[in-house]
Amino acid sequence: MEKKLKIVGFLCNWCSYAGADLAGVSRFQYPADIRVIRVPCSGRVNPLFILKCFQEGADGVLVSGCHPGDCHYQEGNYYTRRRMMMLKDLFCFFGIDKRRFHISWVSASEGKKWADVVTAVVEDVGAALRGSEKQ
Amino acid sequence: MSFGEKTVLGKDELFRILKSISEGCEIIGPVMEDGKPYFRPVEGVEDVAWDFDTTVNGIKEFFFPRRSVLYEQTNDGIRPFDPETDKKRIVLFSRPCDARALTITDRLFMGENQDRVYGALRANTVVVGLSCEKAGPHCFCLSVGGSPFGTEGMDVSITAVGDDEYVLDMVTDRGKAFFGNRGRKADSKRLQEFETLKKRAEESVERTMRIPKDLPSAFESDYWKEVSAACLKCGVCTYLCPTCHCFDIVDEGFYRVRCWDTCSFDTFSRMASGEDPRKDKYMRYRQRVYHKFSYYKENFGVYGCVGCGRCTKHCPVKTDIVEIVSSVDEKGMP
Amino acid sequence: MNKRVLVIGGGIGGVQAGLDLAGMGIKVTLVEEKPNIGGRMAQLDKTFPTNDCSTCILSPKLLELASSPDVDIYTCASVEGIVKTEDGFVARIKKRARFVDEKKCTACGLCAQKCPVKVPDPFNKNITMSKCIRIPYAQAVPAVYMIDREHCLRLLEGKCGVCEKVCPAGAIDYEQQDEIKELSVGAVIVATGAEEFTPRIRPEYGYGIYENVVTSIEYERFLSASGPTNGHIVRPSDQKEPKRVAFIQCVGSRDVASGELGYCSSFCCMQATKDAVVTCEHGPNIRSTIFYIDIRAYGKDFDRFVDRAKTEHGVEYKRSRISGIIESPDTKNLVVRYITPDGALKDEEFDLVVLSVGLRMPDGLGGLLEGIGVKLDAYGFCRSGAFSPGDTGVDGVYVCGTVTGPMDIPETVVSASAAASLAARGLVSPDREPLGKAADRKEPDTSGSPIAVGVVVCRCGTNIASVVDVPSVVEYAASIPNVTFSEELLYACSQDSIRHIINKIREHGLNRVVVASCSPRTHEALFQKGLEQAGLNKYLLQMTNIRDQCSWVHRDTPDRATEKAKELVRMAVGKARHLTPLHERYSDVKKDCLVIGGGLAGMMAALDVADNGFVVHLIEQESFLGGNLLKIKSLLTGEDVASAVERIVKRVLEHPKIELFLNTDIAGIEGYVGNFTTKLLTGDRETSVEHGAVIVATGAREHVTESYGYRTDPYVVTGREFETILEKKNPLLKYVKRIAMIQCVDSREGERNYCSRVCCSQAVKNILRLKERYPEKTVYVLYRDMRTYGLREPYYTAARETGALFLRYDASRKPVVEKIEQGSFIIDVFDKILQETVRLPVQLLVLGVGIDPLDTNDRVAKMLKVPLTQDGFFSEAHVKLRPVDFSTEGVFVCGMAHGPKHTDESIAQALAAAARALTILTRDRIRSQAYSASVDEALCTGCGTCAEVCAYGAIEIDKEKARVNELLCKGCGTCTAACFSGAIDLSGFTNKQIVKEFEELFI
Amino acid sequence: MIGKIREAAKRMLDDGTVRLFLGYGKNGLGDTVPVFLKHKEDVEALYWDETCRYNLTRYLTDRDVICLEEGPVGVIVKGCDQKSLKVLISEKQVERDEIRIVGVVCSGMKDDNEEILSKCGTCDSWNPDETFCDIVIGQTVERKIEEDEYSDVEEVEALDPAQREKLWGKYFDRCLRCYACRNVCPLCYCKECILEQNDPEWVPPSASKENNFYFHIIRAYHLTGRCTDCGECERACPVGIPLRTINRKMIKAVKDGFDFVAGKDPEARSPLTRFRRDDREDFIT
Amino acid sequence: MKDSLVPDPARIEDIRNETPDVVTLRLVFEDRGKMETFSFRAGQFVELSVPKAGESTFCIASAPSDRGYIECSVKKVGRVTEAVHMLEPGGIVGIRGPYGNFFPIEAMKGGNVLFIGGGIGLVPLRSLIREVLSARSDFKRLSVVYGARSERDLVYKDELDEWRTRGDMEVVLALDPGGEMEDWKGEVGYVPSVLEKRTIETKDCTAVTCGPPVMIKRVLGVLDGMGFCSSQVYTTLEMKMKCGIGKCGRCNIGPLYVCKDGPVFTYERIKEFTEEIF
Repeated sequence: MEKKLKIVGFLCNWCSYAGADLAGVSRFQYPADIRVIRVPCSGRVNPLFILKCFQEGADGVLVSGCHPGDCHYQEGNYYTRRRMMMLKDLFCFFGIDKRRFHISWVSASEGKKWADVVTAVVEDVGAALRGSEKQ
Repeated sequence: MSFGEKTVLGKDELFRILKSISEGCEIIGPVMEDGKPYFRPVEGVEDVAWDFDTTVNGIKEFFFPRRSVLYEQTNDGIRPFDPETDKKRIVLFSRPCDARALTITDRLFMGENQDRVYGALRANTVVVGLSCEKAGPHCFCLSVGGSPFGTEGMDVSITAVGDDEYVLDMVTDRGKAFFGNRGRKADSKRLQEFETLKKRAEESVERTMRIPKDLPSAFESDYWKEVSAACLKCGVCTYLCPTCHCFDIVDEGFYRVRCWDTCSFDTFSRMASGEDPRKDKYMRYRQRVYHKFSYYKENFGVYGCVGCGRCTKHCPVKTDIVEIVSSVDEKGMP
Repeated sequence: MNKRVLVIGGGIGGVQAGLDLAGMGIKVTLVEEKPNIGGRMAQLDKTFPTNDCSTCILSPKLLELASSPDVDIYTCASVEGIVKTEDGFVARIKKRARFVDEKKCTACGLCAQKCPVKVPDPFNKNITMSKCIRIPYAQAVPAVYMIDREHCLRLLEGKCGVCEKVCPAGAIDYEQQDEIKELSVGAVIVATGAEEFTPRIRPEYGYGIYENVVTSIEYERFLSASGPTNGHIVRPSDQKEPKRVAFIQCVGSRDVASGELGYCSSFCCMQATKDAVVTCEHGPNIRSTIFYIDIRAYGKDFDRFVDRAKTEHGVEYKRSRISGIIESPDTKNLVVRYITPDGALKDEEFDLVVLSVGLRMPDGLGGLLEGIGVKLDAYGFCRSGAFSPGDTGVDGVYVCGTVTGPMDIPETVVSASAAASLAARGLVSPDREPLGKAADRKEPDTSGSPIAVGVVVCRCGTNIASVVDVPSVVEYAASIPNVTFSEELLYACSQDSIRHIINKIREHGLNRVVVASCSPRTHEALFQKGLEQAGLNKYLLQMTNIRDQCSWVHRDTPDRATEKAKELVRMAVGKARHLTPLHERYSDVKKDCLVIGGGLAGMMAALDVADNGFVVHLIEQESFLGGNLLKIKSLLTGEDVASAVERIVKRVLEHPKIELFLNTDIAGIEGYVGNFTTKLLTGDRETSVEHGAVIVATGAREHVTESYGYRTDPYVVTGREFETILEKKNPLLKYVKRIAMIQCVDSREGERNYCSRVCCSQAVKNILRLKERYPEKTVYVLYRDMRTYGLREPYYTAARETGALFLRYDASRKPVVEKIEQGSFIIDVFDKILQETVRLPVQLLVLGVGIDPLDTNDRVAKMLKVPLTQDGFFSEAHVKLRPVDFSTEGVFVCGMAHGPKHTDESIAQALAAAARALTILTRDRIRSQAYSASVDEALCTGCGTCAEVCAYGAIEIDKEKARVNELLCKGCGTCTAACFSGAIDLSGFTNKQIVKEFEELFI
Repeated sequence: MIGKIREAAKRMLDDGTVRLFLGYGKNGLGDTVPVFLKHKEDVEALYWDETCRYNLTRYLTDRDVICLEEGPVGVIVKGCDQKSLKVLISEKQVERDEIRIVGVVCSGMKDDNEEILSKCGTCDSWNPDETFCDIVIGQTVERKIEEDEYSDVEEVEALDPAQREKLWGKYFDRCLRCYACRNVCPLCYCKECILEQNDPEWVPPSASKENNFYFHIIRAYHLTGRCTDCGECERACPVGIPLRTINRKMIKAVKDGFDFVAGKDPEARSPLTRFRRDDREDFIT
Repeated sequence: MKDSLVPDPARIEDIRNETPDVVTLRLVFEDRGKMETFSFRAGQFVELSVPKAGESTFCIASAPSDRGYIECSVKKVGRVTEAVHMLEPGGIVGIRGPYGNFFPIEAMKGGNVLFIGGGIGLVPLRSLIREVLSARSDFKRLSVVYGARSERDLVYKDELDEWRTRGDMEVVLALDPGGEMEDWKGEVGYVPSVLEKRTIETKDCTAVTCGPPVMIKRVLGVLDGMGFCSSQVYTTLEMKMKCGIGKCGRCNIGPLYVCKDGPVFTYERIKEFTEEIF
């Protein structure tokens, strides 16, 4: 990846952060473009955070939580799902490239998936930026 | 500014002249957007509307932009941002009220501690005005010292005088220098016609604002609570007002930005500590009225109002400042 | 009753027992022979199957123990004798002189720097030299130096005395004498552990002869970042990186030839696999080969780990017998001569050979134990009955860990907790006086001081430092506004580092601390404690993960990893600036315990909690107690199951503290640690119980297979059914002459890629019982690996000796059964020895089908908010060190709900879960967390959106304002993201803190 | 009609059922304005015609004007306003018994050009809900309701992302950040809007195209699942931003995604405070 | 052309903690020439800005006679002031000013001066007091009545001690009821009440007060009751300001701009606009 990207990842403490730790423990390699903010639950991710990140200059944002049903706080991620669904819809409607905003479910045991998700997100964000540069 | 300086031109000729003198200039003029007239930067003179109602915005924002970066705060210190003034600008067809508003804001921005941005934009811009043949339903310029044929604030005034002919008035030397000697000297017939049109235009101003002699006496009246009840505390009136000039200075990242602000907003005078000397809606509404019709006059000798009527026209709940100010004597005195 | 417990041995077993006892409020004296606690685990590099850094997970426990006010630790000490008294025991403890005052030593290390005497370093298995005054390793607890009395010039010859001169703390005391202390205790836990086998007595391996033959524990030190080679794998002869590394399994284990070590050491297969994987990770060109007999990957997720080793890391597994190792004198390379399964003799050259040495009991322990009447087995292990793990036969004396037989770390931890629970009996009660709470520390008010952030960047040995340029991160950190101090540490988590950080906090007046190291999930508590000790509120700590989420995953782009680490530090500082002190809330503990499941584990857990004086609500879905055990007749070790079950059930039924709910379902569980309310449904009757802890012992079930014609033919049975056939002397046995046992049916592949752990032993048990009565019958065992781990191995040996034929098959070439008619089958199986397919005519098929998780696990897990593994068993908080805990506090797991296991293992786990539950029930109040939602009333419109999304009912709208019940709030923050006005916020993760954290990224 | 409205207001003010009555009046220019009546003598100021477009429920939460705790308030609502009121009640901003609702049958409001408002064409509640209002004034209107096809939304959706960005860019470039849209909205009742908080500051206050994008995303997101399409924002906007199209985009999204329509039930909460275990997942990476 | 809205960078030479939420910054312009020519009078204020946070108005706390630096005391109340509290010595801030009018020190000469301050309101008074003390002999009796919520909320504690012990001025310290600890030796009570209990010679006396709006309001009442004529009483007002030069339009009280016409006003001048002040 030639261009360094700034991608902010909001990870829930119990699943995705643990999954990201596991990726480390398992030494799964992935691009260094992501900066992780640990939050207790993906339900903590205020949609305003995402807007603020973009406004401050983030190339991409990833929100990652427990798989539906796995939320340590029972149902936080279900709300996250609805919120992010709406937010992403709104972004699309306003013509903001949806490849810059991702939501994923990564469990504590999915170290590999975490590495894959980051790789894919970095790819996508990069593609989105290249696309907009062309324009 | 005497009769003698007025000249007459045909429309085509005027168009050509405008085209040639605006060569290389940034042109600002009235255009229609989604069915409403706005002043906007335009590509060329041909894009400009010649016949239009009161525009939604005035020309204020081209001198006092909605947002201007004052400077950037870098690690190496402060790097002021200059407004883009390397290009000359020409404002076409400013209505007399909007042009006159410049002379009002000039008193504030161009006086002591001259405002750099405003000053620079003022200096590089020629204002070409267009007289109003007929006042709009919300206009009341005559009540606050203006006129549909007024030329204050213009460098050149243009007036349509029928038969696709226009009377040009070089109001300032700058206007003259910019335009040069154009057109035929207006003959007395034309001048007479001009005067007739002017009279007719002035007569078309239906609304009159009666500004109370002693506004300060009404300060503590409950009147303000009543008249402001429906106010939404939005910024429509003040942002569209050609003379409202309140601003905020904020940091956006490392940029220090000056942007519009309005006394209507809840936060306008609220301090970080939470103290707010004008915490209630009526206080802020009163502030707006007093600022325009009392304080500005006291400080700068003119009212902070040109009678364009935009505040009433665009108010989402049709709060009518003319009625409110005019009724102070009757209803608002303690 | 004397309320102190003596724990002998400071390895992970002793440490865990000590922690659990202290957690129950019992005073503990822990005696450790070595100068530090931590035992063998401290010498390991990583742990399988997660490759967690051993030190990283161990250190927090050691520190927790060392800082417990209820625990006295005697290091360099040994128990010389124990005498039984009326209310317990009196132990004679010999404390050997360190010649360093423990209270004064700051572990600054100046003495060792200046000490002129070099001696081999025992911690590093004498591979490297150390000084005569030393500390075993950087993270050692206690962090106190010690003079090696055998080499010290001052002590021996009265010369030198350098250390005394240079010690800034005046801690050196050459006059220190050994002391004998007599200590009265109520109970004793023996956790002295075992020692590794010395391969010198097997000269054919060349250990001690060839330089490049090392033991597995020595190899661990090579792998360890803090080891003699700083984590670089080099071979001793030339310090070059080996390209070919061989691991020889079962050195000293399963070794009938040498007589005494006829057992399996349990963990070596996985240790070798882990070491091989780590070896491969060290460089793309290193090849690892494991020579083995059977791969015993019987634990949770072990098989997947081995699969990954093969497929992802290219570790080669060679089933073989080693005939010898020969060194090439010029290259010092080693030729391993081995016999393949088909009998061929092969030679293969390696650069380094690692001998996987097993465990043996050290000499000399017997004296102490036998002195108080404890019996040892032929191998010298202190074995307990299968139904009474931890029991020594002597009241008040309990055992745990490898002193009872070879086992790996989680089993040691389980047995330690179990022993703690046994030792606690009579020492705890539900209505005891509240224990002395640590006096409320007065935190200095830092609110007015300017923000002073200290940044500590951990090298984690080479884990971080080999990828991230740590010095440049430190330098960068220093340039961040408000950072008034920054430095790097080799291991930030070590005790000396923590103390160092505490000193720096005081010295520099720091009021925020950023630790850039590993995961806050594992280490936050440790550093928080450090802050507390320094007098700072512990929530003024911000960690950032530059290891698991940086150095380990950006190995190939060190520059970018360094850049990322810098940004992460800056972000952490950004948040740290806005951290505020937080305070926990307290809530009362309900003293009852809920046990879900009336099988063996549930009953044993219930009994144990009840025996300690606490009321237990025992819930069983069925109308009877006993679970799976009712279908088992006897154990491999010979115990009669039926009578044992009857005894246990009777005790449960009669126990005054156990309230039994048969035919009962759980309708719902609400609440939190110390404060649960559970709704029970017995038929139509709904009751509810209140309790402080939950033990999940729901069990598992035998797998139902459709393979090999099971259920369609009465001559195809499961191992368990065959046991009944044997027991009932079923007439079928008369007809059947030839029996085939097929192992690993539907197991260790596909969806069920796990080992059920018990089936091999079950087969062995069945063979022994069968052959006992019908020696003439032919038995074939078709297996993949025989996993009769630990002390089950001799039974396997015995089964082979009965003449049963063991044929190994590969998963890729499974036996093919052709049914001729009912009760007549031909099995085609590829014989690895003959290298051809053999046809076996048999009349009975016995299938080793293994164990399935219950389908209802999912429901229970959701109610308790605990996770399941990918296989559907309950997933514990940590596979190594928290084997019966869940992440959710107050909820514990035991028995087969956790995963397949043997009877004794289930019981041990049940006792362990009970012990863990007791650490909560014995407290009067528990502290709840500090992170909680709070409402800014000036902004709140009372719209109730927050209350709508709160899963815990922690928010209600009162007088048009939202109000948070802090005790119910779990700190998830879902409400904060729902509020439109920004009126509700989450302490510790406020909008502002989070924004300030990511804002730093865009400067 | 107007007689009945005045009569109802007069009665309520007279017998003390309400202490304040919110209705429509006229200013000196003949424009319709909201009026706040305290005395029964003032009811002559009330008017009713097809320019009574304002959604008066907005004032029920205006703390500068009305303090509901001080006593009941009467308010005129049209069928569309009634939806906002239901949301306000569900969100505990207004208690049903703090107000007296005078429902007025509406046959569509007209804009300044005398054209019927587009929102009125697809409106399904020209007749206020009799079970919800205290009184309903006017003859029940029978009419065929045009199916709302969301063609405005779909037109935008049909564009490619770059065109969409350009389209909204044009509008947001115009936006003055006067906040008329927000301030006129009956559901923007926060004591202090998130946009005015500066620590953290979510969107800079200055009006630039970029900043305005974020402002409008936040506005639309905060109305998601709550907006009843009363259209006041679009009406109030001095620079003609098609704000209803944005709101309706979200109304459509909520309808499609969660099968929810706001303003039908005074008990129903925003779908963002609810979930289904099988909610859509197709947007998950 | 110099833009009045563009500040001059100044370096923080020293930061002192006054109270848990008040710090005093000692500032020196980066441009030496600017420092040398920077002159102001007691009562004037500056606009102080921190990058990424914004700009706010602060009274100058040092005295014109303190050469070579200026001092500002900042109470943590919002975004800008919090950012100020995060600053470290050596950090750079922006300064515009001095702005506003000042205390008519010349007119006070030859008479008594009574200083009445509350909380952070002592800041502008400190500038004046230091200035007055630098020409002590020009004045007659000097009295300070100063109160705060609690002992730790008193600003300039060292200086207060110094004033109290120098013998040629009277210093009365008061803490709000409930804010005092056992060992408190000063007065207990709100400033206006403490003031009310004292007998003060109003002849030839100038009263100067600053503090929270409610305190000022009550103090003005008390002074009135004591017989002070409203032209004898000065107060310095706080208003939200942005530009400091009378353009941004928010700090007016009636036609008076606090930034230009103030912040120092006689009671006489602001009497009719009290609704907008308090």
